[in-house]
Amino acid sequence: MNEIAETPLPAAQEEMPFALVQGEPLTMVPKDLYIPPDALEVILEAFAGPLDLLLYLIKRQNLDILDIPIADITRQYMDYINMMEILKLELAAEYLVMAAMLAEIKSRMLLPRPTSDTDEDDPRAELVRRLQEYERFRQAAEDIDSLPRMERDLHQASAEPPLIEQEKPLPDLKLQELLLAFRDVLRRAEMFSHHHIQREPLSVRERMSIVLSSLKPNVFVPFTSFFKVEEGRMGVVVTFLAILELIKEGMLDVVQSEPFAPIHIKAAGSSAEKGDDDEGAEPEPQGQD
Amino acid sequence: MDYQKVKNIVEGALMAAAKPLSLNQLDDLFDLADRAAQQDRPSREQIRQALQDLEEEYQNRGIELKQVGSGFRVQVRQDYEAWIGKLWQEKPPRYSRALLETLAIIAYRQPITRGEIEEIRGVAVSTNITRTLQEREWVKVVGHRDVPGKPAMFGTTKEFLDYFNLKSLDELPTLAELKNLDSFHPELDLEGDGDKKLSGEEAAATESGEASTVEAQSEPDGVAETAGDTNVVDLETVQEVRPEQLH
Amino acid sequence: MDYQKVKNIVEGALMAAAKPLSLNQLDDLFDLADRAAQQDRPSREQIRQALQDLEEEYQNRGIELKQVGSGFRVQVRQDYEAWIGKLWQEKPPRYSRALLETLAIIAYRQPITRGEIEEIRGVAVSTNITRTLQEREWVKVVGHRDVPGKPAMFGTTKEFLDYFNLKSLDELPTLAELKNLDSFHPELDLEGDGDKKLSGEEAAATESGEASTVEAQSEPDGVAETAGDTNVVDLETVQEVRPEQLH
Repeated sequence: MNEIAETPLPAAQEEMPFALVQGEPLTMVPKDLYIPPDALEVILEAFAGPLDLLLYLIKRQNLDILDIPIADITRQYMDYINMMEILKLELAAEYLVMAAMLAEIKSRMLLPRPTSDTDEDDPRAELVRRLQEYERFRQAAEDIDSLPRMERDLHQASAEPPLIEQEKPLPDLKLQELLLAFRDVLRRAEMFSHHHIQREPLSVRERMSIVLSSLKPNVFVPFTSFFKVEEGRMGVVVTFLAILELIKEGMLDVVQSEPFAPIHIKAAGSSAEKGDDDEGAEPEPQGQD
Repeated sequence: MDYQKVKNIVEGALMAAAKPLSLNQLDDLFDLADRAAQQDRPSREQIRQALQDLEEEYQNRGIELKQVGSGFRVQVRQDYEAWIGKLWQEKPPRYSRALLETLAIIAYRQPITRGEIEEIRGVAVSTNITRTLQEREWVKVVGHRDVPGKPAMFGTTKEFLDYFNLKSLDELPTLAELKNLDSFHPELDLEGDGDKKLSGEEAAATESGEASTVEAQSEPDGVAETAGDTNVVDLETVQEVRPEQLH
Repeated sequence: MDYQKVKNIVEGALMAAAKPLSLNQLDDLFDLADRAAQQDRPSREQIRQALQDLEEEYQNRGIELKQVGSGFRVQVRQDYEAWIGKLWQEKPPRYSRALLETLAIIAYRQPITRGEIEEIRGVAVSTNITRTLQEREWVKVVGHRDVPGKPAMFGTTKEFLDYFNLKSLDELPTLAELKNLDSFHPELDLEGDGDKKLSGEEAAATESGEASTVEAQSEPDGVAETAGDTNVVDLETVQEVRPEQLH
């Protein structure tokens, strides 16, 4: 008997609602349905379903799950169900379905069976299968519950992080993405057919931007200052083409006070006091798509 | 880079992150924009070595390095929970049997639909349970079964492994194997295939095993019922099975 | 109580708490209900000693024990900020399709006004886009067209060339080459298809705000590979923060 007393309860036991009734008068009454109503309520509510209740009945009497005395178990099961109804506990429909199943098995057990008995012929086979299947997961649930777990048994170790210099990263952009985007624009705009665009050397366009941005409002800059010897002949040509293009597009004013006098350039219309801002005068684009 | 420095950075990162870090995440820490730093980058092998060395250094300490589902984590040893637990007023959450059973079925049988879980449990699975499991990020919808209604299939997450201190699903406790009625009626088995030849002894073993349990069970109902739960069926004939599948 | 155990509990508590613990708080951990444990209680002196020893043990480690206002805490050494900080580094956002197109049009057709860009794209160009491009210093206003309203003309900058590792715009493919981009860079085929899906109305749909992320386009190696991606950092957005715990 000593050994029995020392039989440790499964670790997870105290997690289970059953623990609530342990040591209560209930446990002192073996194999009998006399149970104080409030304790019974606790028990009944603790069942996780009809399979759980059945397993309870079977284990309580230490019966083998493979050889359930169906008549007995069915009677006990029905007693519990009736009790639950009397106590007006919410009774899941599954309990009644199981009651019907038990009744059916019981009646089939009364029929004579062929001697070459196999699993399939045993009316209890399906029930036994389901009980075992459920039981192994009921056990697995207890096993999982007793695993060392965070918060309850283990705690994350942490240390205060250092002061972090956080940089807000800027998006990366690959040249291909840019080119593919442009190709799609061109396809959309059907610009590939415009040959004049194709022929235009980009360096001229680039130089146009450089020339323009080096100009200040209302200040005439000597024409020659745009040409740098170190850029060589190509550089001079590119700059010259850029300036011609700018003049053609009306973006530059060219002034020469007399023939052969130095040529000066200023941004067209820059007499208007205009900031470097693109906001303001320009109308906001209407309707985004 | 000096190995000691690598180890210190790995340790610092694990502690600063306050969550598990994968080897990739640790490796990424050394991707600095600085070109010089980049050339001085430790190898993956060195990082692995640092983890191993830290694990050893923590051997006799209050903390331990543990590999769980989503990576490596430094955690306080369970041995000291009695004291450490006092840091918090509230008790850690407890979970109902219904929730744990549902979680167990998902863990061992994933991917699985609610209907399939209900079939095993023999009772409806409340939406509360699946919602709680998903909110805790232990379970997620991993797909939909291709049957009418396209029910969601559930599976467990890395966070589930993290929470239960597991590296992979393989580390789950083994699931009891099913017995069939044959093993209870060995004398009726006329076909002596390999498996069944043993059944005679097996049955005997079962009987003696259960005899001892019977004794233990002569305890008042409540105690005996719960204490004996696992033993009765499993005692001798149960074999260990690895959870099927996984990941 | 074994001194090593005291030290381990103190260490475990400091690491589990995730906040500074005072000497009193540490001392309280040893107030166990169990009478035997109570008699075995370490002295305050032992706890103090444990703190001191831990501080020494951490000497060459990634962490350090510091006494701050409200008690003792373990913190990651500032020396490793450069690496640890990467744990909190945000993923850079992606530019919208609309922004890419605008930038490309400016590069190829500069100097160009917003109205002219809109004419080519067929949809409006938000000021957000031009502002973002100017803030990134890839685009600047190079002048104003002498027409009513004096609209700004945009051009690309030296920084634009630097970012894409170009010596001059001439290194960009010609329109003819662009047309055959697929055959020009066969490895781009997949992207090309993905991109086409986005053109037309969908490109317009992504119009609103360049902050929104475009679909992830993982680029294979190619021309842009050489671009000095990660170096560009806006110094003005750098701020010192104590990182929150990562979730």
